[in-house]
Parts: sequence; structure tokens; C-alpha cells
Amino acid sequence: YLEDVKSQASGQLQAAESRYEAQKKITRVLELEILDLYGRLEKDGRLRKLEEDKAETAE
Amino acid sequence: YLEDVKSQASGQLQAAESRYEAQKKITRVLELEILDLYGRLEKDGRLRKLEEDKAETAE
Amino acid sequence: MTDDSQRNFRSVYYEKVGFRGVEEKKSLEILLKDDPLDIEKLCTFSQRFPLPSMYRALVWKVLLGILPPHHDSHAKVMAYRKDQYSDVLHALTVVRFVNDATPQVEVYLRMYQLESGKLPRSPSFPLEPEDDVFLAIAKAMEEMVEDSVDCYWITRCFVKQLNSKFRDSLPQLPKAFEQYLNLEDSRLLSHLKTCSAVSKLPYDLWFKRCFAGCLPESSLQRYVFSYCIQAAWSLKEFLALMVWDKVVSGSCKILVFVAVEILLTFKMKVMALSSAEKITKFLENIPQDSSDAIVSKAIDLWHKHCGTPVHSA
Repeated sequence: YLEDVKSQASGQLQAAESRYEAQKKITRVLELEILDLYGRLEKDGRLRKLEEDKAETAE
Repeated sequence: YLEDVKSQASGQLQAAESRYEAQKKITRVLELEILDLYGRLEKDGRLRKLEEDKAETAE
Repeated sequence: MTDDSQRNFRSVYYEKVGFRGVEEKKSLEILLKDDPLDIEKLCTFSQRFPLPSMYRALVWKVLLGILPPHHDSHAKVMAYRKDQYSDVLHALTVVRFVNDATPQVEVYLRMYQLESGKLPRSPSFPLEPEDDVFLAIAKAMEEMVEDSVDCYWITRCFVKQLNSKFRDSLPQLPKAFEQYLNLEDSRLLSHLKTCSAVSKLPYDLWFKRCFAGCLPESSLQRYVFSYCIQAAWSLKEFLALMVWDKVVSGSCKILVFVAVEILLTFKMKVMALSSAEKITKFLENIPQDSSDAIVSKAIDLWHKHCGTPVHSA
């Protein structure tokens, strides 16, 4: 009976852990996405700066 | 002793659940950040598009 | 289709869905009342009999470890599984990997990739060969499992089982295929060898995808229609399930016998083809009109060579 209680608990614990692990994986993906988006924003910013500079030089 | 095992199991489960909740809070923060960054990127994109259009009209 | 194979097919299915089908359903119901569930007995049952469709998702979830053996835990564990499903799905929409227009099987693939740490940097990156395997299996699974949470979890664990439990045995299957084909029809094997076709057979389709998308369904429709109604099987699930019940419950060897049976069924055609390319191409697109009995005969063949699993219930 004791074994039974233990195995039942471990079944639940496993599912709870797996839900937590998935959440951790999600965090990692979101972090990477943020880095990527910042990179794109900066590139965009630089690009615009460059174009503005060019426009000024042309004037 | 059985009670002991049961309370230990429920303690472990609770710990796993609170780890999950904590991680989920992090996820939510990151999500908001991503939404914000996408918003800025899109605004930038629209802005540039607008400027390009203006430039074309001016030509 | 010869009279003989037709008779064989019929007898197998009268047996399966007739009175014995009712008995089987009852004995499965008794097994499902056990608390905790006896995984070993459920395995043996699935190895021997096709699962009634109303219990298939439940038995598969238990056998694949998605649900624990204790009935009391099912609701709680399934709630965790649902959370996990919607968490992952939601994250994928946030990073714009999926949207409302994304086909369901692709959603499953992205979820699986995220969970296994293999999500590419961009959704526009080309798919890996293992992704195609996943998609093929998910597509077949989608036809059989209605609930999308169940479908994702079953596909995920099914593919995981192929990559873990069967990782060492799947590469052995081509060798076993050769061995059993030699026992069943050595002339056919020598013909394949003469054409140097043995190494070029569609092993990936057979053994990595477990025939997902390979065995035609339409021919079955007219043929097994009445049986399906009696057994409450939907037509689409019929073929793959007969095999996949066995794979889920722990035998990937059944795949070898399906492959051998395909060769035996199309022996005349294969013998008439003289190049490896033609043979492979033919086997990848089995004609729709004559493969009705392949699976049931394959199961007979499997039992003949490997013995019938003892049902200890």
C-alpha cells in the first residue's frame, strides 16, 4: 500500500515537473526572441540614421 | 509513517507547482517585452514607409 | 486479391469484430477497472487485439505514460498536460511562429520543437528530415484522435518512443526484414538482390514513419465498411491503428511484417520490375485497390514468427 501511495505521488509529480520544464523552455525561447528583436531594432535605427545622414549630405 | 510519506509527497508537488508559477511570471514579463518590441518595430517600419512615400511624392 | 487472402481477411475480422470482439471489449473494460491500472496487462492486450476505438485514446495515454496508472490522479495530471499544451501554444503565437492560419500538424511540430529545444530561429527555415517524420505521424494521428490536447501528447510521446525505446531496434529492422522475407519467399528476396534493390527500399517510410501516409485507405472503405461499423472504427483509423496499437504497446517488429507482407502481396508486380528505382517507387505508392488484407496478414505473420503474446488477464 505504501508503494502504491508513492507511485501515485510520483505520477503526479512527474506531470507537474514536465509542465515546469516546458515553462523553462518557453522562457529561453522568449529570451532569444527579445535579443533578436533588439538586434533588428538597432539595425533599423542604424539604417535610418544612415539614410538621414545621406539625405543631409545630398542637400 | 504512511502519513509521513503522503505529506512529503504533497510538499514536493506544492514545490513543483510554485516553481511553475514563478517561471510563468517570468514568461509573462518577457511576453510583454516582446509585444512592445514588435510594436516598436512595426511603428518604425510604418514610419520608414511613410518617409519613403513622402520622399517619392516630393521627387 | 485472391480468394484465399479474402477468406483469410474475412475470417480474421469476423473473429475480431464478431462475438469475440464483444468478449474482448468486455475483458478490456475489466482491465480498465483495475486501480492502479496494470500496464503490463494492457500492453499484452494491445499486442493481441485491436483496441476498441472508444478506449484507444485512454489506453494509449496510459501506455505512453501521459496518464499515470492511478485513476485518482487522472484529472489532476490531465490538467497539468492541458496547461503545458496551452502554455507552449501561447508562447509560439507570441513569437509569431504560429497563427490562426497555421495547419494543425505544423502547430504540433513547432510545439514539439520548442519542448525539445529544437525550435529554429525562424519559421521560414527549411524542415529537417526528422520534422517530416513527425509531420507524417501527426497527420495520421490527427485522423484518429479527436481532441487536440490528446493528439499532441500522443504524437509527441509516440515519436519520443520511436526515438528512445526503439532507437536501437529501428536500425535493425531492415536486416530483420531481409531475414523474414527470405523465410517467406527466398525467390523474391533474390530478385531484389539481383536488382540491387535491397538497400534502396523505402525503409524510412516503413520504419521511421511507421507507414504513416503509406498504406492506402480508400480500398478499405468498401471492403471493411461493415466491419468498421460493427466495431465502431472510423474508416480512416482502421489501417494504421492495427499496426500502431502494437507499436504503442512496445513492439516495433510488427513493422517488419507489414513490410514483408507488402512485398508478398505485390510479388508479381515486384518480380516484373527490373530496376531498384522502379521497385522503390512502386513500393512508395502502393496501388489503392489491392492491399486490403496486408495488415491483418502481417499480424498473422508476426504471430507466426514471434509467437502470440500471452494474455494474462
